[in-house]
Amino acid sequence: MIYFILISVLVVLIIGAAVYAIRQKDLLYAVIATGIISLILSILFYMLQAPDVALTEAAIGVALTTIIFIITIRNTVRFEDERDKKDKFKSAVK
Amino acid sequence: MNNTYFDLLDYMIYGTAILIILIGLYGALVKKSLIKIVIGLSVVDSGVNLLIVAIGYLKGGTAPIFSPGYLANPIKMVDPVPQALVLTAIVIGFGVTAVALALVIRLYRHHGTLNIDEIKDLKW
Amino acid sequence: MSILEIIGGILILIGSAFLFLGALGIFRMPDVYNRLQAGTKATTLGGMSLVLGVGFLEPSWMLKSLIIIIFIAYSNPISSHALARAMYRRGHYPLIKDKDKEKMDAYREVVPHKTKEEEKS
Amino acid sequence: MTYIIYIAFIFMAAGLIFSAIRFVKGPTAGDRTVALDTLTTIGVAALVLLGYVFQRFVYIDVALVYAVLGFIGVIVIARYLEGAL
Repeated sequence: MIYFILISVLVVLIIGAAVYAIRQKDLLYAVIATGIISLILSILFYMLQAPDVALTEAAIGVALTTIIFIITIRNTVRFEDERDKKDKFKSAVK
Repeated sequence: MNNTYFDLLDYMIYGTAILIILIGLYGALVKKSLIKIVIGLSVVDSGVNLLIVAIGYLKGGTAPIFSPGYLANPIKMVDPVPQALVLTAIVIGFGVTAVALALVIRLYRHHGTLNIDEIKDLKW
Repeated sequence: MSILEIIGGILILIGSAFLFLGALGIFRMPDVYNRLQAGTKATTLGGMSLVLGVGFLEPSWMLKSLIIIIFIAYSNPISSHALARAMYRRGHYPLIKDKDKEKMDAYREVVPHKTKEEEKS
Repeated sequence: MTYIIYIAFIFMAAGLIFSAIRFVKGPTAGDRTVALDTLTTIGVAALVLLGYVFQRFVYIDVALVYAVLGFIGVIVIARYLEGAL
């Protein structure tokens, strides 16, 4: 029964994070949401008795994916609708 | 501590994985921003990995790793083949994401925008 | 029930309670710095206590538990400090009166950040 | 002992829910990053406790890797917000 509660919470959180990552206009928040998706997915792999997959997902999904998305956002624009507002700290690329 | 807790939860995992795939597919097909499309592809990747691992799960099984704790008390193991496949698929998914983001940066430096409606010419 | 199991159970209860209180603090506190204080200190204590409790329950796991405790003890303060400095340099003031904000602006030579007027732009 | 672990799991599930609510509500980027940090710490604790429940010594390595690498994402986001990446 206790696993039912824990897995229900994890399932609700991962679906909510996926919807948030798709619907959010600010791309930085969407990237943080993908980090949360990766975290919850790692715990689900762990509960599905696959610790090696959970280890790889933790190493790649949390650290490396976040880093390359942040570098891309820093080199391009932060907001999905570019004409709305620019990031204050965006440095000139071109 | 008994391990037979997966009664209807495996169906729940299947439904979750399919729902995540559909959400990511919606994002990859509908959104206009290129980075949002890459995020959608990444979400699809996560859902596919979860689905394949959930297919290989066996009720009451343990991880397919030999260790002294297992040899003292042997019980049945889950299927190791989907785990090996997913282990490769995660790394390949990261490579795909990295290449796609590199192309996004190149496109932005050439066109000055990320909206795919404004990127029309094929040659760059 | 041996003495090690009793100690481990008490440590696990304390740890999970502090994890819950840290998350509740994140939910209830009014601004960024208070949330940092609740969400990092309380969860650091909670996580360390829970991992130590598991180490007491299974005494052969104690070495790996201590290694996890060391990693929590260095990774959590680093991330919280980096985040607090980023929010300060970005120009976020805590919930204080207006005349105290000028005191905070007096540190601009030491740590450059955006002032109250620049924040609006 | 079983009930103690049940209570701990219920506490951690409630903590996950509260952090997720702050992540959705939080007005600034710092609030959401703090929520990610708290989720990471609660995740490490949950992994260790699940490893005890499953009674496999190998499972603790996942929590170890998570504790080592989990804060890098937060630091990168903080450096980006600072404007110094």
